[in-house]
Amino acid sequence: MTAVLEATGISKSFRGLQALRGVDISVEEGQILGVIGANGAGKTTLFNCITGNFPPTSGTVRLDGADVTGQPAHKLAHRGMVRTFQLMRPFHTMTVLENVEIAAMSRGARGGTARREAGETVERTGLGEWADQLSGSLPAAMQKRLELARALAMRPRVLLLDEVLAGLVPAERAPVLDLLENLRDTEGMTMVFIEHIMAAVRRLSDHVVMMDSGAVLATGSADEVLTDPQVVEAYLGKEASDA
Amino acid sequence: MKRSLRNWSVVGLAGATLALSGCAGSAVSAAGGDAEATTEDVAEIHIGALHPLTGSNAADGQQMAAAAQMAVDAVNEAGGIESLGGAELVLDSADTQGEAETGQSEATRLIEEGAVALLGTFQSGTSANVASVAERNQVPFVMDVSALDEILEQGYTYSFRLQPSASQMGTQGAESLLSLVEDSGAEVDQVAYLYEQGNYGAAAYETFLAEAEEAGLTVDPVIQYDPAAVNDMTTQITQVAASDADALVVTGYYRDSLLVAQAVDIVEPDLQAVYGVANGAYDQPDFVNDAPNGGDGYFDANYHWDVTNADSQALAEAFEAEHGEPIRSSAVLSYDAVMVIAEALERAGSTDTTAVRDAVTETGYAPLMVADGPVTFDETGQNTNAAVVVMQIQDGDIVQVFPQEFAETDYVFPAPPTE
Amino acid sequence: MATSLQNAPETTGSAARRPTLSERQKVAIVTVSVLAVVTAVAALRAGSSTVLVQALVTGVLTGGIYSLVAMGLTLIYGVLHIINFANGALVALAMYLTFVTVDTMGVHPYTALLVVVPAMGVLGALLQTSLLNPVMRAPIQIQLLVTIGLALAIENVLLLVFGPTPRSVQLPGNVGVSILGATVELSRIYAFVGALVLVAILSLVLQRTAIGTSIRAVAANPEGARLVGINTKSIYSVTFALGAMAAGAAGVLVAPFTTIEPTSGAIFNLTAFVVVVLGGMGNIPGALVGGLVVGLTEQLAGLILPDESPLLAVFVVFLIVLFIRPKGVFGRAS
Amino acid sequence: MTTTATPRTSTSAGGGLTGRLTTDTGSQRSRGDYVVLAVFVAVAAAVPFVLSASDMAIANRVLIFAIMGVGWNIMAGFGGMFSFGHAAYFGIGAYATAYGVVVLGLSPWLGMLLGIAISVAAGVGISYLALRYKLTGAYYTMSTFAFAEALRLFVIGNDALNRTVGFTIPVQQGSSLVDFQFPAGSPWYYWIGLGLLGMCLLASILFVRSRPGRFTIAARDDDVAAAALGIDVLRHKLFAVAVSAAITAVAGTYYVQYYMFVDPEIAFGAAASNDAIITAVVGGTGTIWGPIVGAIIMAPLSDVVTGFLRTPPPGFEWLAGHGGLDIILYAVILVAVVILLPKGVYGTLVSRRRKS
Repeated sequence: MTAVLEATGISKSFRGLQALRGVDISVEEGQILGVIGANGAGKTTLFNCITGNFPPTSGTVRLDGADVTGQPAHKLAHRGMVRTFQLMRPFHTMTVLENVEIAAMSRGARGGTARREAGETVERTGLGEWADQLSGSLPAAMQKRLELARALAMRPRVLLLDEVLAGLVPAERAPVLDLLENLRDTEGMTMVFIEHIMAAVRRLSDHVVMMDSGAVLATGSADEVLTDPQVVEAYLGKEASDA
Repeated sequence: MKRSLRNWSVVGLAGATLALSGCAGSAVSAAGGDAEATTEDVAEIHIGALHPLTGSNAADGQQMAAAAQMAVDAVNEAGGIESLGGAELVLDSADTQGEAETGQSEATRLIEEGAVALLGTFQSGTSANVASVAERNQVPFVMDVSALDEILEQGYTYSFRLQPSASQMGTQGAESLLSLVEDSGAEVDQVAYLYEQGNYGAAAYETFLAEAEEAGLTVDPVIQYDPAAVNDMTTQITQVAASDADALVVTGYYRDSLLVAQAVDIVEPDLQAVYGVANGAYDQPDFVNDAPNGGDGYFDANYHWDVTNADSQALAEAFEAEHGEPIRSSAVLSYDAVMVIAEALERAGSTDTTAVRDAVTETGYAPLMVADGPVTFDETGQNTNAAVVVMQIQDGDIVQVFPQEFAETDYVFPAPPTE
Repeated sequence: MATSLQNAPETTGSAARRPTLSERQKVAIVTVSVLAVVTAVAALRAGSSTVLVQALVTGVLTGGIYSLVAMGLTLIYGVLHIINFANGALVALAMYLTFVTVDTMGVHPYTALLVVVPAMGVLGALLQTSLLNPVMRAPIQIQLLVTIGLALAIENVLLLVFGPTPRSVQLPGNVGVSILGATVELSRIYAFVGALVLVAILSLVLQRTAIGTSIRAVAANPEGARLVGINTKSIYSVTFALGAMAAGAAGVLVAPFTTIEPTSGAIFNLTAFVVVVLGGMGNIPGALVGGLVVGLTEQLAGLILPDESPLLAVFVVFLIVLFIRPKGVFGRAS
Repeated sequence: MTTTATPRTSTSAGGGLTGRLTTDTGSQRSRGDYVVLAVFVAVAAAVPFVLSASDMAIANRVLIFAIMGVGWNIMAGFGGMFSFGHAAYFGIGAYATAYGVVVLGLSPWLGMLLGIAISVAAGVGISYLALRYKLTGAYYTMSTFAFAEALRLFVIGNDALNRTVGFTIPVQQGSSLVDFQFPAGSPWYYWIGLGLLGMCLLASILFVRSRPGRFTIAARDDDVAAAALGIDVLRHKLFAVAVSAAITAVAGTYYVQYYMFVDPEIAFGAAASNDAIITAVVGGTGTIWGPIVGAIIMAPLSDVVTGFLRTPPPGFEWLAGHGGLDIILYAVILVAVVILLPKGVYGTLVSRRRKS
C-alpha cells in the first residue's frame, strides 16, 4: 500500500503571499485522486510545486518513495510524472501531430516510431481529423484534447490533469472520461485531476481532496467530501450559485 | 552605377538564383578595370578619392573631397598631364561613410572603374583597409590624413603617407615644446599628459615621453580617457591641478579636447600653458567659437597648411570663396595628395599603375603643408619631411608661431589658460 | 511613491508591499556598501582628496545627465515595450532645434524649451501613429528595426540640413562654481536639476492626471484597458509623444555643454540603455538611480583602472546587476 | 489563420491514419530543403562568371550577411532568444582568426576552429548565466547587447589585441588555399564563402530536423509545456546558442580573410549585430531560407542606393551630392519593408502559400 505520489506539508509563498499552507496529498498505484476547490484555492499552485515548475517553500514531494522535491519539471516528466495545463500551452507553430510527436520523441521514441505513436495517440484522443492543423489555430476544446494527447504520448505512470474538461460541452466530456477510465483500468495509470465538474469527480475519483485558501479543507471518498457541510458551505454552495 | 542597380533588382527578384540570368550584360560592360593601358594619348585619367562624406567625420571628409576636386581642376586648367598628351584628370570621389568595409568596397569599385591612383581616407582604420586593397591591386595609394603608424608597418609597396604619423607628431611635438620653452626662458620642469586611449593617442604620448625623458622633462600625471564615452573632464583636470605640472599636453579629438578646455576653464589649474600634440581641436576655427575665452593662448603642435606660403594662401582664399568656410589642413593635404599623384603621372608619362607608383616614390613635390622640405617617401612610404608646426590661438586667430621659419607672429609663453 | 509602470495599478495589498520595501532597503544597503568600498579603493588610487571629491561630484552630476537622457527611453519601454533606439537621435534633433531657436531668435537657451518640447511632442505622436502603431503586436525585433531605421534617418536628415560642422549653444553666465571643494559648471547643475524636475513632472502626470491613469492602465494590461473603453492606440501615441518630449527637454538642457553633431545624442545611447535597465525598465525614479550608479561607476573606475575605458566597468557592473536582479535594481522579481 | 471549428478538408480526405502520415508536410519540406540547398549552391557558384569585380565585392558581402543571418536565426528565430549582441560571436571569430594568423602564424582555417571554439564557449557561458537567472524579454536582449559592448571595450583596452588598431592580415603574393588568400578579386573568395554558407545552411537544416532542434522549437513556442514534456529547456537552448555562435564565428573568419582587416568597432560594434538581425528579419525569422533572401536584398541595398544617388537618372540630378541622403533612403526602405512585411519577404511568401 505505498503511495506512488505523496506530497507532505507543501507550503508556497510568493513575496509574502501564502498560496499554500502545509498541503498533504497522496495517491496510490492505479487510483484517481480528485482535487476540488474554488478558484484561487491553490490547486494549480499545488500542481506546479509537485511537478517542478517551481520548488515549494517547504514540504516534500515523493515519487515512488524517492524524494524528488525541487527537481526540475523535465526530470520529473522522465520519471513518469506528466501534467497538463489549465491554460492550454500548444506549440503553436506546429501541427497537432507534430505537437504529440515532440512528446513521443521526448520519451525516447525515434523517427518513424515517434510519428506512428503520435498518430495513434492523436486518434485515441479524438484529434484525428485535426492532425495536420496548426495547433495555434485550433478551437479551445481541441487544444484541451491536445494537452491530454501530448501528456499521454509521454506514457506517464502518474498523470496530473488540470481542468481537462473545462470548456467542453457535455457531449464532448463523455469520451474523455471514458478514455481516462480506460487508462486507469487497462494500463493502471495513476491520476490526480483538478476538476470543477462534480459529475466527473464523482465518476472518476477514488479519493477526493477539497482545498480552500491554500489548505486542505476535507479529504475522503467523493461522497464523503461532497456531503461534508463545511465543503458545501465553502464551495459547493457558491459553485451552485455561480452555475 | 546602372550596372549595380540592375543587378540588385534582378538579385532581389530572382531570390536563390542570385542574379544568374539577368547579369550577363554587365560582365561585358564591366571591362573598365584595365588600368594597364599605356597608350600615350589618353583623354581622361581617373583618380579615386575616398573620404567620409557622411558620418561623424563628414566635416573633414566633405572639405577633403572638395579640395581634391580643386586640385584636379587646377591641374586641368594648367593643361592636364602634358606627357600624356594633355590628358585631363577626373576625380572619382567616393564616400567611405567612415567605415572600413565601405572604404574597401568603394576602393575596389574605383580601381575597377579605372582609377590609376587612390587618395584618402582620413580614418586610419579605413586607410589600413584601402592600403591592403591598393597593395593587392598594385595601385598607388597616397594617404592624405591617417596618422596611425601601424598602417605602413605591413611592408606595403604601394602605400604612401603625406601626413606626419602619430609617432612623428609625438616626437616633434616634444622637440618643439622643449625648444619653445628654452627660447622663451620660462621654467617648465614637469608636464601633465592627457590623451585619448586609442593607438593614436598612445603613439603620440609614447614618442613624446621618450623625447621628453631624454631632455629631462618630467611627464606626470599621465591620464588617458575613452574619447567615445567621455562627457566630462573635470575630474581629470582636477588631477592635473593637484599635481606640480607646469603645463598640460593634450592629444585627443575635437569633442573631448573641447571638454578639456571647458574643464580647464572652471577648475583653473595653475598652468603656464595648454599644449596640444596632434590635437584635433586646438587648431580648429570651430574651437575658437566653442571654447571658453575663445581658447586664447592654447598651443597645438600639429600638421598644418603653411600660412606663410603664398600658394597655400591662394588656395585658402579660393577655397573659402568657393565653399564659404575656412579650409582645414586635412583638405590641404588632400590637395597635396592629388598634386603628388599628378606630378608622378607627368613624370611617368604612363597610366600603368606600377609606373605611377615608381614615380610617386621619387616625388619631389613641394607641398602646401608645413614641411621640412619637399615630399620624400622612405621605404615604408612615410613622408620623412612631414612636419608639425606650433600654432597658438591669439585674439581669436589661429596663428603659426614656432619654429621661427614658419612663424606668422611671436608666440606668447607662458600663456596661462585662465586669466 | 513608485512610478514604476510595470506594476503601477496593483498598488494595494500592504501585505505584499512591506517585504518589497525591506527588499529595497536591502538593495540600498548593498549598493551603498559596495559604493563605499569602491570609493575607498578609488581614494587610495587617486591619492588626493580633492580629486576623489571631484570624481564623486562629477559622477553624481553626469549621472543626472544620463538619467535625463534616459527618461524618455524608460517611459516608452514601460508602456510600449519598445526599446527605442531612436532616443539618442531624438535628443540630437532637440539639440539642433535648440541651436536654431537660439540662433534665429537670439533668446536664452532654456527658453528654447518652450519651442522644442512641444515640437518634439508633436513629432513623437506622429512617429508613433504612423510608424510604430502598425507594428505594436509584432515581435520585438520588428519594433527594434523600425527605431534603428528611424535613428539612421533622423541623424542623416540632420547631417543633410545642418551639414557636418559641429554647432554649439552658449549659455550666458555659465561659470564654474564650487561644491564641497569640487568645481562644477553651472549648466551641468541646471541639467541635473532638470533631471529631478523631469522625474517629478513625469511622476505627477502619470499618478495624478486622467491621461496618466490611462497610460498606467495600458502599460499594465492593454487588453483590459481596451475593454474599459480606453483607446490604446492613442494612448500609445501620447506616450511616445511624452517620451519624445522628455528627449526634447534633455536635448535643450544638455546642448550648452555639448558639441552639437548629428551623432551627439547617439553617444548617450549606450549609457542610457544601461541606466534604464539598472533602474528597471519603465521605472522613472529608477532611471535616476540608474544614472547615478552609472555616473559614479564611470568616474570611480576612471580612478581605479586608468588603463581601461570606464565604460567597461559600467558594462561589467551592468551584467552583474542584471544577473543578480534580472528586473533591474529596483524592479521586482517576477 | 483559420478559426473555424471544422478541420480543413484536405487533411481529412485521406481518412486513414497512415495516409496522413505519409503526406506529412514537415518531412517533405525538409527533404525539399536539401534539394533547394544543392540547387542554390550550384546556381550561386556561377555568379563570378557573370558579375564584374566590383559587383563581386557586393556578392561577397551578401555571403557574409547571409552567414550572419543564418547564425542569428538559429538562436533568435528557432530558439526564441532575441539576441542583439551577435557582434560578440562575429567579433570573436574575426579576432581569433586575425590573432591566429598575425601573431601565432596559424592557418586561417585553424583560426576559424579556434574562433568557433571560443565563440561557442562564450555564447554558452553568457547564455547559461542569462537563462539560469531567467532574464527575459528586453532584459535578455540588453544583456546580449551589453556582452558584445563589454567585449569591444575589453579589446580596446587590451595591448595583446592591438587595442583600437586591430589586425591587418599580411598580403601574400599568389594564391593559397591553406592560407585562404588569393589575388584581389579572385572568385575563390566567393566560392569559399559560398561553400561556408552552404555548410552553415546545411547545419541549419540539420538542426531544424534534429531532435534537439525540434525540442528547441517546442521550447521556443512554450518553454513551460516543453519542460512538462520532459524537455531540458536550458540544455536545448544552450545547444541552439552553440550552433548559432559557431556559424556566426565562421562569418567573422570569412570577413577577416576577405577584407584582411579587423578592428574593435568592425568586430564588436552594434553595426555587426544590426546586420545579422536586419538580414534575418527582412528575409523572415524562423525560416531556413529567410536569411538568404534577406541578405540578397539588404547587403547590396546601400551600394545600390549610393550608386543611384551618385549618378541619378535624368530628372533627379538635384538628388546628387547630398551627404547622408543615401543612408536616409536606406533607412526609409528598411523601415518600410519591416512595417509592411513584418514576417519578412520570404516569411510572408511562405505564409501566403500556406493560406492559399
